[in-house]
Amino acid sequence: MVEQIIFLIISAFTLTMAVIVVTKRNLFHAALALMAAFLGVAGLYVLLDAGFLAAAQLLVYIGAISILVIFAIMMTRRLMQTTEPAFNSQAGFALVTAVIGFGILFWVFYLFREIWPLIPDATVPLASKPELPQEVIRNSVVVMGQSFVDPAIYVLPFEIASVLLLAALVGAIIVAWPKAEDKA
Amino acid sequence: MDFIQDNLLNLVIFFPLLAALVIFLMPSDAKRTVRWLALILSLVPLALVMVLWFNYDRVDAGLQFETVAQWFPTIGAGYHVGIDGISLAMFLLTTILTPLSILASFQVEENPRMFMFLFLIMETAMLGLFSALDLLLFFVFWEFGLVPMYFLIKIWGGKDREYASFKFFVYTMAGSLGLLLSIQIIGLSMGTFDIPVLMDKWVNLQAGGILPNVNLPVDAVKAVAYWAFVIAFAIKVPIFPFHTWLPDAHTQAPTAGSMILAGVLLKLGAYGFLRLVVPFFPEQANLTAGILATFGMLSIVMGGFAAFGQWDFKRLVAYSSVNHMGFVVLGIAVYAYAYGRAQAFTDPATTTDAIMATSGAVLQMFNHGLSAAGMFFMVGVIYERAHTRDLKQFGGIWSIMPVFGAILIFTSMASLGLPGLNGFVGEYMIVQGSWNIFTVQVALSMIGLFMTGAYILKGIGQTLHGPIKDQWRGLTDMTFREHVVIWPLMLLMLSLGIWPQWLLVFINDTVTKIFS
Amino acid sequence: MSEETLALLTWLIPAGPLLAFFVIVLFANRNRTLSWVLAWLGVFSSLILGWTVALSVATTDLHHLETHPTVVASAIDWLPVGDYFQGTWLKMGVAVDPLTAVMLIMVTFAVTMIFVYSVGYHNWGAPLGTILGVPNHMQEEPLLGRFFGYMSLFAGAMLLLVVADNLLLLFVGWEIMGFCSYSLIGFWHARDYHLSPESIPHIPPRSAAIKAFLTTRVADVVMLLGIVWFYRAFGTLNFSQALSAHSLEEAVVRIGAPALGIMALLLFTGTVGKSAQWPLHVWLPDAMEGPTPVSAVIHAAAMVSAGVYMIIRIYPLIAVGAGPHGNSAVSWTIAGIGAFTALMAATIAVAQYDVKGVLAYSTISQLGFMVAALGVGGYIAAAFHLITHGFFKALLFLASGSVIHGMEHGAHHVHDHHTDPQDMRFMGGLRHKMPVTFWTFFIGGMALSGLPLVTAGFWSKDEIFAEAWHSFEQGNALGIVVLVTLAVAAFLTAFYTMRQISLTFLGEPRTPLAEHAHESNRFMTVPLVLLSIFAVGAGWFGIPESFPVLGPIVNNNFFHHFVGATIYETMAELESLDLVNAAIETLPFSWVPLTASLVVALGGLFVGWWIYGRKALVKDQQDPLVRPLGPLHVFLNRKWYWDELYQVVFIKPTVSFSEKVVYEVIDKGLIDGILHLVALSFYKFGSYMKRTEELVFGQAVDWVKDQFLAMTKVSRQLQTGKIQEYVLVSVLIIAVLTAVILAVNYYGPVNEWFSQIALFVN
Amino acid sequence: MIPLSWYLIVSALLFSIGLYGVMARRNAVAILMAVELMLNAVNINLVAFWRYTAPDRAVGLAWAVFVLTVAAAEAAVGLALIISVYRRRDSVIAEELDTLRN
Repeated sequence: MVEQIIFLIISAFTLTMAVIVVTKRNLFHAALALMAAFLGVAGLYVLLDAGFLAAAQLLVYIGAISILVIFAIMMTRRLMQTTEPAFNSQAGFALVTAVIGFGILFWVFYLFREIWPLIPDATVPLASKPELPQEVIRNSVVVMGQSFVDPAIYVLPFEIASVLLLAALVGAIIVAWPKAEDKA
Repeated sequence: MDFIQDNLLNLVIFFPLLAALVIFLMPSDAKRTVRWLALILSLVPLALVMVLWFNYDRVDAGLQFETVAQWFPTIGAGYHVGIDGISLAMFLLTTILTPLSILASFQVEENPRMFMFLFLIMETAMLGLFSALDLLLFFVFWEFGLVPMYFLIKIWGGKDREYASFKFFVYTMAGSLGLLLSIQIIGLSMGTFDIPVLMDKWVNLQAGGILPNVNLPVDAVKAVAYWAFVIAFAIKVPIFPFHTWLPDAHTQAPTAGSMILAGVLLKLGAYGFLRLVVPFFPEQANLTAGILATFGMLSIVMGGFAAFGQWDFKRLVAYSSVNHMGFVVLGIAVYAYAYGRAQAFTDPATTTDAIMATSGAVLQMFNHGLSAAGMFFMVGVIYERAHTRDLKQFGGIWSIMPVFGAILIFTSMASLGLPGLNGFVGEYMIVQGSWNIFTVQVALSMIGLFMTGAYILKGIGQTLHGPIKDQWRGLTDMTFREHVVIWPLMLLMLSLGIWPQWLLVFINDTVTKIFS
Repeated sequence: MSEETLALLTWLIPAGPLLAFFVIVLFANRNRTLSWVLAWLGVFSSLILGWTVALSVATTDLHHLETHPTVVASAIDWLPVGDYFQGTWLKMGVAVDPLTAVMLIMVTFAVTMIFVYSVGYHNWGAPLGTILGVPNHMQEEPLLGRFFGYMSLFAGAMLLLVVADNLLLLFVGWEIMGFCSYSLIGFWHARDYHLSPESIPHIPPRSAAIKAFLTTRVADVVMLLGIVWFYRAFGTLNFSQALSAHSLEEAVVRIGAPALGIMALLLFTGTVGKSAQWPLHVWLPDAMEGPTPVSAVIHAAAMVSAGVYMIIRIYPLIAVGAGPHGNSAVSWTIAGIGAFTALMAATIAVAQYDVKGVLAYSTISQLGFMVAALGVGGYIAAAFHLITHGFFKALLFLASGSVIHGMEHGAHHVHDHHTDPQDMRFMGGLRHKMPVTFWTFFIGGMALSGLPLVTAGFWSKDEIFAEAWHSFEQGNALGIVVLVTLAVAAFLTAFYTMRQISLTFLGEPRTPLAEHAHESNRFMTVPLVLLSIFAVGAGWFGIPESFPVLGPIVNNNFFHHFVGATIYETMAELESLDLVNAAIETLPFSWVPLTASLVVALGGLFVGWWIYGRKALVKDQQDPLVRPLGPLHVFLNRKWYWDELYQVVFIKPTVSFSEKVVYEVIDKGLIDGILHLVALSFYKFGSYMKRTEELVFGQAVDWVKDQFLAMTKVSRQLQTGKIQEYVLVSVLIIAVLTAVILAVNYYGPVNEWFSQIALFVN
Repeated sequence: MIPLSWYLIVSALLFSIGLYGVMARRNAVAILMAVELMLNAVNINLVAFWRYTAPDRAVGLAWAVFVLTVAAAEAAVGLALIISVYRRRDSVIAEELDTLRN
């Protein structure tokens, strides 16, 4: 019961923040809301016993990406006090489309209601979070960590990801490099 | 009050971050407020460090003010901080230099809010690194300190700032990749990132074994990890072949940036050697100490020659950092040599050598922090007025700015290592400690010591001496604010030169504890 | 006086000038009068304290001194090394033994005289000079405060060095003096010379300053190695502890006497630099660019004496290093360098025209005497000559300064600012213009050339000759070499001294400058008179008992016994251990060295008088030596071309190595080259990816675009190039498709399909 | 006890909101933020499925981490692009950036 309430609170918070992100005109506030939304997501992870991901979420999203976004906003400073409308001409269509999209998705869930029940029920498999011994939860990250450095499983994707990061880093710097002719 | 007493160290570390956020929330156009607020807030950590200083227990010179918190237990990464005499000295240096640098950058007109924000963030990063007792935490702070410096150079730097900042960033990044990988392997195999624990578990792995969890041969991993660590820190120090980022970064950085960069950031590398490399890899360190000493010698000599070859005053000072940090490396080499062999703990003469060289290295770190910051500030002062750093254009400044001239000579002499000022004590201790162990390297490094004199005199002579040149007639002497920045540094230099023990006893006790 | 009081007083000796330095620099430097008053207070306090301490040492019983030479010893913990709570410290302290005492007498007095003189030399009270950093003739030096600040620091450093009880503190004073000499030589940093080819070559003071500092620093860094080795070998830097017979014996057992010899040579290198011995002598003549009081304090009282003082301090180490178990090469090196320097400098001095240049080279030469004396074991002789030389050379420099001052006055009077007032060829006949200066200079010159029986120089030189001869009698070939070389040098000394006196003072004025020169003010003349007393009297404390006639009359070779007591017992023990060749002993009288010194002194003076004094040079007359010596004279006048040689061999290569090789080639070329290569490869990779991307996706997009374009006008509206519209459209399409699939297959086979998925999921 | 579907619904909502932002905002930075929201939605799905169906295997977490990585890279590059575009065109309004057209 408590868990459900917590879940609802966190979700509500996250979604409200998300809405603020996509609606607020002042980009800086939007960015702050974005940080909050990330925080909420991290909370969901915690509810899902994925503490490590929660930590990573905090580090990467709130620590890195949000700061990055804020720096970007800083650098394109003039846009912060922009008076232009926040939305483009097709905002209305977009809203409709988004709603339709969600409708479709929800329909899918509805169709799948035998497998993924919509209401809590201890008897049905996926209607409640399966109870697990703590060490399994604990172990999960160890398993993941090992799978990253285990040649048999994920070591290749892991290294590729690392290289991708570095490449992105260098690429980003190179792209953001002002060419001589832009200096003017 | 109890709260402050109990969480003193955490407060010192994270107060600057708090201050940074406060600064960040200020309106961007309130420049004066931002500056003064930043200055006052940056004085708080100094006061807190004073409290630390007087509550520090010298009798047991070990780690103190420790805080251990569960951060992510399943991989054994915790929030673990604590300081000993070495960290304490670095804390003092950091918290003294930050307010001075902030005061020195009052004339920054372009978005001072951002500037101060970055500065305070950097202070937290540095303090955290100097007190981190958890590898992951150490690495986080390590990278954390990188970003603000990058932007400081990139946004407020000189005309080649893009090149310099890019070089600085990528160089250090390249170093820390290997560092990250080795930290991962160590943590994964040992199941913990806690440095004190690792110093027992990791160091005492029996050779020829297989690392748990990762199934890799111990020796190979240790060898690789050792070099990864060494290179990461060697780039930061910087040691001779990895030093070319430094002149560019220093030359392009704003004055305050150079002050902190030379004053504290370079020390991060040396600190890494002292705190991680040698204690984690005693055997490897002992085996490769000779190489390390040789590279230290090369940094001293090459840095000296390169500095003498400069005609850009700031670049000259920048190269002097390579020259001076070379002595630190030399001292660290002795530490590496002695730490890994029992003889250092039994034979009193060798013990004395090791203690002298090691505490000399730490003292030299502190001293160089003071004198380099002072030199960069003085260069900044003259640059603000003359808008050039070309030694060929200067000349006769002393007759126009007598006070500036006197202070410049004082700081230059401190960095030259004139006895009676701070530089000499550290260098003497290092040379004394290294002589019997690395006789050849020490003897050769004397060439570098000679060149120190050469380039310092070149700087003074080209700037101050000579007949007055008409284009400098209008220059005004130092303002009150500039005096407030430089005098604390000068007082520290003098006090450390005449009565070094007020600081040295803390360092010496910790080092002695290590070697007993 | 109790030992504690003495210790306190000893601590206070250097304190006065150092305090004066800080007060002047921080508060008083704007007020010139206050500055020199403060500086005077400082040096006078150290004069009084120094003489008090020295005399109370001198009055202690001699036998007690021989057993306990270190009368005053007081040290404080300075540097913690190792376990703090077991009190392992590197101590700093002061000590006074007979050697220190005599040094205190000489240094404090000479320095005080120089301070007094400086006030007059800088025309205090005259209208204030206007140009900073250049000499303002006949006007008050505007930077008098700065001058006296540096001078006070200099004096303080020198006294610190003298009373230091350990090598490190000595080195501290040593280096601070180096810095002060740099600052004072370059005191007129803005001065530039516009020289005509025939005039005396000068280099700007600022270059001379750098030259002095760096040349001595070459030696200092080597000396630092000697110091650290000393500490490692003896476990302490304290002289009396480390250089006691016991610890020396232990050291010999541990590392062997030859190692000690090398250590001694490393330390001796410091002396070579500071005391301007060949090959590092080149800085000293150029150091004459400083104000004359600076020349006096650097080249007579303080700095150059410090070098010799240091090797006298560590004499037991040298003796052991060169002793029976050691290597005689040590003594050969030291004595050889000393003797060669003495001779070379003397020859150069013969052909100089700069009144201060002659004195500069005579200083180098006299220091060579001391070093050589020490090389042949003349511990006391070296110390004796050090003291006497300190007095009469200070006198000579100040007197020459007074001469220059008079000449400048003349130049000012006739508004001639092109003639070099230091050039002796433009002087002459100053005897009547400046009588006090003349007589004091004359006394100093006689002392320098060792006029027999009267002057101090005679007794100290005679002692050196005696030592050399004695060591030759002991069967050491080195002795005779040194004796002969030094004899020749002494002859030349007497000769060039007479030449200088004749050129400067005798005959008739050769220029209007000399014509209108006049005596200097009291500030300058009083010190001259006082110093000249010592230049004569100092020698009478060292008359050997065995000396014919005079010896029995005085019947107390005070200096010998007093200074000898410093290491008398140590050397005796060492000899009993067969670690040194000879202990400190009273030399048997021998006619050979006496006749030698008599002949060279009188002969040199006579020849000098015959050539220069008999009929003095008239206006525009060439130096009579130029024609007979021919190219040799040029060679000597150009100082054996050492400067040119070093310029080519050391300085130019160093500069180009730094600027071209290290910076351009290694840093910029090699290291950065590699870096840029890496960066470049990144760029290339990136651009390559970009091209492929354009090729593949770009064309794909174009294809889609063409398809759309092929469609009707309506659909054409879709193709706006606006990414967000694409997103919107595609999302709509996907949604519709999904809906259709679901709707159509809801009751169809899709069910099983779903259930399969469900099974997989479960 | 929370059914899996709740997480799915939340993530679906989050996704749709992000989608709306992507389609409707003018400022490129805002679009980027919306994209981040969508990625987070995906991660929620991954983690939820992992926890409910395969907690003993690393697959869900691992992929979530990869998504995280990609998100970081994407943010870096995207922002870099925006900044350079801003430098070049002095504007980051998506509507005005129609270079794709021709």
